[in-house]
Amino acid sequence: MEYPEIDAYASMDSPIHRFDPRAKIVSFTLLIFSFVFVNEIRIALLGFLFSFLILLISRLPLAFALKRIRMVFFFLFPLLLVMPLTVEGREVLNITGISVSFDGLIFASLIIIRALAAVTLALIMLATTRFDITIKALYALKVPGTLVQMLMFTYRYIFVITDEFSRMWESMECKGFRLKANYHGLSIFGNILGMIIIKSYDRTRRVYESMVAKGYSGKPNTLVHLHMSTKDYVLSTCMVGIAIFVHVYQLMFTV
Amino acid sequence: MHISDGVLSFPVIIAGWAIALLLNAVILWRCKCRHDMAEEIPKISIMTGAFFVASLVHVSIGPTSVHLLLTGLLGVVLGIMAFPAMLVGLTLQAFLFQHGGITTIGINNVMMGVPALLAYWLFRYGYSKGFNPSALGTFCGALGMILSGIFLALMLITTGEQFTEIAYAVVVAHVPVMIIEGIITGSVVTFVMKVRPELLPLEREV
Amino acid sequence: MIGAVEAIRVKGLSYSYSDGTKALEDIDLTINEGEKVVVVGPNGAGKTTFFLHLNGTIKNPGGDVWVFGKKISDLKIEERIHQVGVVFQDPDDQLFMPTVFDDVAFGPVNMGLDEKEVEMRVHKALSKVGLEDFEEKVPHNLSYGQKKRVALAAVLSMEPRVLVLDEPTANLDPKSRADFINLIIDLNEIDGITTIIAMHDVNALPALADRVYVLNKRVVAEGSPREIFSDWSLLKENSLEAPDVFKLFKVLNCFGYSSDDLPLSFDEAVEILTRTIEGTEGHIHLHIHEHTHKEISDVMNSYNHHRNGKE
Amino acid sequence: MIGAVEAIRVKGLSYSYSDGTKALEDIDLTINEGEKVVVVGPNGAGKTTFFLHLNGTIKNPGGDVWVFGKKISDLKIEERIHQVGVVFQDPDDQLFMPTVFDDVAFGPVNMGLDEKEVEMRVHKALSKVGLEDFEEKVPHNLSYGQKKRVALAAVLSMEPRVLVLDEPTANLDPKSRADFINLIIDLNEIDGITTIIAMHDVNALPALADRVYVLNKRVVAEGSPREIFSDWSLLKENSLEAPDVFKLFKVLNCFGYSSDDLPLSFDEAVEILTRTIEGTEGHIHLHIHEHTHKEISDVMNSYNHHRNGKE
Ligand SMILES: Nc1ncnc2c1ncn2[C@@H]1O[C@H](COP(=O)(O)OP(=O)(O)OP(=O)(O)O)[C@@H](O)[C@H]1O
Ligand SMILES: Nc1ncnc2c1ncn2[C@@H]1O[C@H](COP(=O)(O)OP(=O)(O)OP(=O)(O)O)[C@@H](O)[C@H]1O
Ligand SMILES: [Mg+2]
Ligand SMILES: [Mg+2]
Repeated sequence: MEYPEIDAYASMDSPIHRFDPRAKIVSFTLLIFSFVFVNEIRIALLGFLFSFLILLISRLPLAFALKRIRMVFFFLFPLLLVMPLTVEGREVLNITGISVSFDGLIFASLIIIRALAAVTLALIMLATTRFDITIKALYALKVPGTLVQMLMFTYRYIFVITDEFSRMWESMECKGFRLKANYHGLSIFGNILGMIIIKSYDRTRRVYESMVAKGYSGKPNTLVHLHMSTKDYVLSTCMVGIAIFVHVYQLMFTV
Repeated sequence: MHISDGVLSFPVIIAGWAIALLLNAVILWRCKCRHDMAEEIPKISIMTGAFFVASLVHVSIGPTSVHLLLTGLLGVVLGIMAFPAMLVGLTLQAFLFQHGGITTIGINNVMMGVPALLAYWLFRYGYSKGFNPSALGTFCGALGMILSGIFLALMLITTGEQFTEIAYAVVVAHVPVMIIEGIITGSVVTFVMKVRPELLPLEREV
Repeated sequence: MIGAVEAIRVKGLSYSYSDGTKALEDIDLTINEGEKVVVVGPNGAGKTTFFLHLNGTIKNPGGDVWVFGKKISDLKIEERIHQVGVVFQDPDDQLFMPTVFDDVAFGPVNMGLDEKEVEMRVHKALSKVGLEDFEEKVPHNLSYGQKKRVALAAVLSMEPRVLVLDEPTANLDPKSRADFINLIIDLNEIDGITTIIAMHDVNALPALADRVYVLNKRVVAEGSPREIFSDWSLLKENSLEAPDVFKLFKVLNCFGYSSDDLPLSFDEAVEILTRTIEGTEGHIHLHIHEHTHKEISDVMNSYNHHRNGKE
Repeated sequence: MIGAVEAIRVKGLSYSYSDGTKALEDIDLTINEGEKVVVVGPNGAGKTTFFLHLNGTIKNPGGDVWVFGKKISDLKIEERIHQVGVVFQDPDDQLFMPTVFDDVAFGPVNMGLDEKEVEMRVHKALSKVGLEDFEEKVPHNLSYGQKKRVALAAVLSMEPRVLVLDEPTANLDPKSRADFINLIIDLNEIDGITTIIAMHDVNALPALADRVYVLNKRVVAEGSPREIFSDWSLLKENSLEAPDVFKLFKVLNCFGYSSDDLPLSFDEAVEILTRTIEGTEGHIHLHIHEHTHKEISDVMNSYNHHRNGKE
């Protein structure tokens, strides 16, 4: 089982890496929301190209990025096959009575392009900052402390539990078990899962004890050092500008 | 099945966020009044971590493989805290693995969190009426899954009529997963009842 | 020790878990400032439970713990964590923040210190455990020994006067184990921190103990390591063993080597041997007389009690 | 050993984890049937990774492992688990069924045995580890030492010819540790099971090893425990130590006790001492001559390498 190492390349250097994490989160989130609600395929395509441009600027290894981005494509690819058949519209092809509609094709493409733009931006946002700093930036952005802490601790324990789970899995395989989708296999899997839940539950007590031993009272406890420079202001203004412009342009275009 | 970015329409997404944030706020506020948050925060976090890891397992059915959602189980184990746990889990899943989407975290939270809450209430109610916990677990696990599927279908239909056929297909596709999750949830409940019954929120309220 | 300051005093402490498990019964003990105390006892004896009382994690109205003369229930959190720091066994339970820096800074931040002071303490604590350049590292990329050190640093940064360690040497390779033991000794001897340690590793015990408490729900015995290890029936009843070196000198005694000082560790053994041989004008006789075999088998039987049926 | 059956043969085995961590490099080794072999090495040396190859959990096209003359990749699962059983360190990772019976029956059931046979094997395995009446218990409620035994029984029930144990003595109290060691020795000597063990506990090592491999990504050394522990630079480079008893006899040698047999454990020490003293007509002289101090400090320096700066 692999660790979720999204920030493996966070220590590289690029203008995106240097972008203040708070400004990065705000402007990328706005961009994502903006591109996702575009209705015009040409504008969506421009948005995707823009995202890809930022990916190039960020110098993240393309293999790393594409491996993650293509997941979305695989997930949505069936739409491209189904929607031309189910959506009514201008017919481009008629295969033995089944009509393939142009509108369906366009609509499916639009969805996929929007999703690709969004996932590319999200990937860049996360991959160019160490995950702990992203979480601290959320705190600095006044996201409620309870949620930020839950994100932080969950993130940390994903690694611990992944190790634990792999060890349990190994020891089951050693005894000749292979997970198959039959009743026996699934109920054994339920046992492992139950064991994981019990072990994690016991761990919650020990972790809480060690937190209390350090004076924990439920408030977030990190030092955050982040400084906005002029460059950060300029860059985020540009991105917010683009996010807004896309929709203004679309309005004018469709009118 | 998470919803990706770019599929749903603006009003649906915004409604999703609104409901999700409101429910989370209410649940956390209620929790703050009844429990010590200092104790609840590490508890929810680590349990969320456990579910996160478990949901990365792929079960192969025939030529394809599905990864688990464990909606019903989350509800049965965590009670109403399953809802905020789901928010945290989905956020990390979207960010770390690109499962689902960023803009759809809210709607996904509702789509899976509400069935989790229903599964929890049903489980508690059934248990207090003396039903067999294992059978109840199986039922709640299956119910959580199929409700998520139905919610997803409803949301697709609300977004646009282009999705009508796909929405039906989605519900049908959820049936095998529903059976899988039912069996798994049932055996987890059996296991926990035997080994560590105090872990399930049956007598106490969460 | 006359005039010694009482660091920890426990009187009539009993505790049962909510499921009814009786973990502690009527514990009475006093530990002075600057002492090194080890608590031993079989698995499930209540060592960890006892430690949870020392820093107020378990709130127990049924028993009293005084820390430097003040009742622990009357202390404010910031005061309490400044007095007693507890390092638990599994480092993964204690490193809950995303980076090493955050983990070590966690306590000081909770104490309400200002940023400068927090940073200074983090540097100091990390350099004590020899991990100066690890601030930005992520806990899951550390080795087990390194995690243990970070867990210790995270408590040292609160600058406690009493340091409580639960099984500090478990799972470490021999070098890391030796390093960790030295680190603890330094903290006690150089920084004057009182250390209270629970452990199963009897060969490492003598280096870490001025005094030993044997715990098995209640305090079964108290004394110097030598006193405890000399009492084989005590050891047997509490699933303990004596260090190999100690047992070996018991045997040497049977062979006519006569010294009342029985060493507990290798270093001490060398020192005592040298001293004894020099004291006897340069030589010692080891010989077998008629009772020797009987004496040896007595020693073997008393100390190898856990291996019955194997000889 | 001429005519011995090769239980495990590994040739040119290398392995890197998917994140690029090189865990094993060009491992070559052969273990014969009936041997007791211990693998030592610092934390992160690749011991656990190596063990995962022995029963095919890690599928590695880049290196070959033969079990009783057959390539492990060619064996069917049921055959393979009948040949090699692995017991991991943390018993909680291995016990996932609601009762002890189910856990011990798990392997045999996966092997496709019929009910009668499964039950018989479970009884046999549980009686081997001394837990006859525990079938209906919930593993989660057992003590740590008992859990370790159940984890072992769960592998014994598959009746493997080779038993692989990862750190069997970690976290056990002294009695449980001694019991567990004896159990392993019995399995080897009475049942003829080949045992391969990874551990950090050098004081327990001699009892469990005919032969030692020092692993540190590659096989750094191989030899009898005595040979390995005599090579102090090897120990130093691999974060190891020698048993206390062994070091002590090195010192006795400086004092003029002359015996080439250096004992590795307490029991052996007593035996050797008795033999030597009897052989020298009932007595031995220990004395200090001019070189003694120098010799002793050499021994101390070589063997206490992990404590530099502390003496
Ligand atoms: N949270 C808990 N709820 C119920 N019982 C508990 C709990 N924690 C510990 N116990 C029980 O209390 C007793 C004392 O446990 P404790 O952990 O203090 O022992 P210990 O001396 O630290 O043992 P070890 O050497 O194995 O660490 C044991 O019987 C244990 O099973
Ligand atoms: N699943 C994994 N993914 C990536 N790297 C791993 C994984 N498991 C282990 N490693 C790395 O491989 C190396 C060998 O690890 P291994 O667990 O085999 O060591 P070990 O000798 O068993 O150590 P220890 O004595 O601490 O148990 C280490 O550097 C470890 O960090
Ligand atoms: Mg303990
Ligand atoms: Mg290992």
